[in-house]
Amino acid sequence: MEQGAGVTDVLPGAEPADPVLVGRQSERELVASVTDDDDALLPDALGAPTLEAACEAVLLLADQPLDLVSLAAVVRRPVEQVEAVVRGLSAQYTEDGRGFDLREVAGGWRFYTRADCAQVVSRYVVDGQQARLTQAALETLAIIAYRQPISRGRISAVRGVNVDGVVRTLLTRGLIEEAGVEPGSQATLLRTSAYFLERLGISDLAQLPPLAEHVPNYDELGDLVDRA
Amino acid sequence: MEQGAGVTDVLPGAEPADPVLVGRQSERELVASVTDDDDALLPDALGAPTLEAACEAVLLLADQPLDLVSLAAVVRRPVEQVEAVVRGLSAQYTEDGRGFDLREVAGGWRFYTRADCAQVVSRYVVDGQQARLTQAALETLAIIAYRQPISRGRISAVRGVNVDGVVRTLLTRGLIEEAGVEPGSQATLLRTSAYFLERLGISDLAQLPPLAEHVPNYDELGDLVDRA
Amino acid sequence: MITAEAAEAVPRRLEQARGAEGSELVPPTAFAVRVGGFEGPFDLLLSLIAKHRIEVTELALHTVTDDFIAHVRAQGPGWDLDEATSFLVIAATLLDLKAARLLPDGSVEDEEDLALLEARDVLFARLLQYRAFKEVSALLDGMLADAARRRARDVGLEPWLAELLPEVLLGLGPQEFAAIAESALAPRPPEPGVSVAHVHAPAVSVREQAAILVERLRRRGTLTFRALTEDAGSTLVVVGRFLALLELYRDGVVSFEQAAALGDLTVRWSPPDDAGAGAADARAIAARAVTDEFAGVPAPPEEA
Repeated sequence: MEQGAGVTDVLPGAEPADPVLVGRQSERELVASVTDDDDALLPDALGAPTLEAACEAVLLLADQPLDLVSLAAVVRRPVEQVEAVVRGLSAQYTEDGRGFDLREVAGGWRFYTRADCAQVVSRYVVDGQQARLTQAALETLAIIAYRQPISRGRISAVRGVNVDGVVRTLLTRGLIEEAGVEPGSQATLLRTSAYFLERLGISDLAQLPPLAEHVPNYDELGDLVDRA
Repeated sequence: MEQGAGVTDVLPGAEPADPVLVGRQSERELVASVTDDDDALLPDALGAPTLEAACEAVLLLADQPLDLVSLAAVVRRPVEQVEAVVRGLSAQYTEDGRGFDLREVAGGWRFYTRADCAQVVSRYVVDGQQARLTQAALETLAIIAYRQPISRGRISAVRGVNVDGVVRTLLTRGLIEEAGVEPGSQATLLRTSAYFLERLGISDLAQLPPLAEHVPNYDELGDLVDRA
Repeated sequence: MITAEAAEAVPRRLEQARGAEGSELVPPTAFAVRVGGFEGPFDLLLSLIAKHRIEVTELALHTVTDDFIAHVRAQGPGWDLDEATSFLVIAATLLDLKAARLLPDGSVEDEEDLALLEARDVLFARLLQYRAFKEVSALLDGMLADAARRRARDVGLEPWLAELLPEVLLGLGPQEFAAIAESALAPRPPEPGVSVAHVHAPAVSVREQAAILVERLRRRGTLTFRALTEDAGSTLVVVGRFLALLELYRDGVVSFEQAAALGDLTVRWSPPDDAGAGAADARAIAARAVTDEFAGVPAPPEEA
């Protein structure tokens, strides 16, 4: 290299990379080339191999019964067509004796366990759950109790670990509940439930013992999180 | 039951299952009856019409990968038999082009949406799109994955930069976790989490791409680096 | 078929994902401080090697040394000290290697040559190691993107099943619960790394020491080194004063006398007429005498 080369001259990346060093790139390029695929933007793109598969995939994730109008909007097909497919799938699962069942409840469709598998699933639920909370769950519950309403993100920031699983457990056990969304971030806020008070043996949050002075309060916490 | 009856006499399961109980009862009644139903305690009571259906029903409820040993315990069948059934179901769903997929991830099985339905699913699920990892995070994660347990200092040595901030973020996202301290230095050791395997879609660390392929004369290299 | 999300998540290339297009590749959620688009010295070095189309194992690294040095220089101020150090260590190693190449075909009998060879091997080893992790990290990125195309079913229990759950047993009262909250909310102690506080003694400014010496020598004319350093609190201060004396000697404002080897060193204030006669303030003389070579010593974070 010549002496006195300008800084811009030595900036890398202007030339194509040495193939020796890049290596193992075929799949990378393959994926990159699909990025521009216009198909996803077509108004009638299904986004799945078949309408049946599309409905199955979406319904698998549905926590609440999903009404056909919403489902039709997601799969971008007429409601009648979607309804026929969903009813067909449901009948097929029943005929095949599947352990799951696609049922219409409260105006929407959702996957449920089949009724004649009730014994095995109740055994799973009862055996698998500990009556006692883990230390991680207790700590998360304590943070929510003293800093409510609070988002998952802020709890994570305090605990230094991901808390999604623990929060879901606390929700399932009825110890906490959702309390709207944070105005700015749109993050779901969490608070303790009446059941929590009952289990702790107090009648009101005001009866929670005060914390020592040194514990950072919510606002400082927010600053810390924001700066992080 | 008479007072003083021997322990063996009060053990349940002596009578055959009541056929009424497994019929088309409402869920409520069924559950109420199974909770103290002797049949549920029969050592080999499946609690479902077929082993296939039992596995499907239980796996539908799994909110994290369910290992075969636990599943076998719930359905009360040998692990080998359960494994064959689960693998068979998974293959069948794929063959039938279902929108759902039964996958072995992070040491267990769980229902997922099928990859080729990703577009329609992403239209339905607006939240929770996984944030991409930066180059720094990926490199740090790779070093932890292949060298675990490892301290921050050693990661820094490999990358040539301070990794404290990156490690904190990986911890918060649940991709890594602390694994005790190094005996001599008292430095905290880090390892990847089960969630990391899940995010990567693999069942255990052995499924990581082999590192040795990327390092010429791997053994000699280790010696040199250790001397550094 | 590939979702926009997944496809966007994948194309992270290795070396060419740099330079002109580099900024686009920094994801919006970037949380790492990047130095001029590089994740540390190895990253930069690899890019430069790629640019010059050199195989890492060809040991022809000296051709990228200038680039590397230029890049380090171009960064200017504003670097994190840790980061700058790691870059400088590698720049220094590269310079050594380049210097070795410029010498006429050297034998490796010299101890220094051996050390140099070892430094080279270690640098290459570390570079290869880093490259390996960089390559697999790209594979992991692809796996993550691929796995992100599937979503796990993650729904709440059906209500009738949720009711089967046993009552939660908190197993503690309000006071114990408050104690858990306190420990969970307490700031976490910093990582108990190896303390290096004892290594970094408070920095001693040679310029300040020179000012002290000039002040004393102007007043007393002649003093022994022992006398000049008897109030020095630490070895570092003694060293600082010695360096200051050398600077002052070079500037011709002091002279030395030593009667016998290892005997007392006598320092005499002997400035040229214009420097000593006037009312020049000690600090000014010291400042003039002590060049930038020592002036750049960073201030200690806090005086011990």
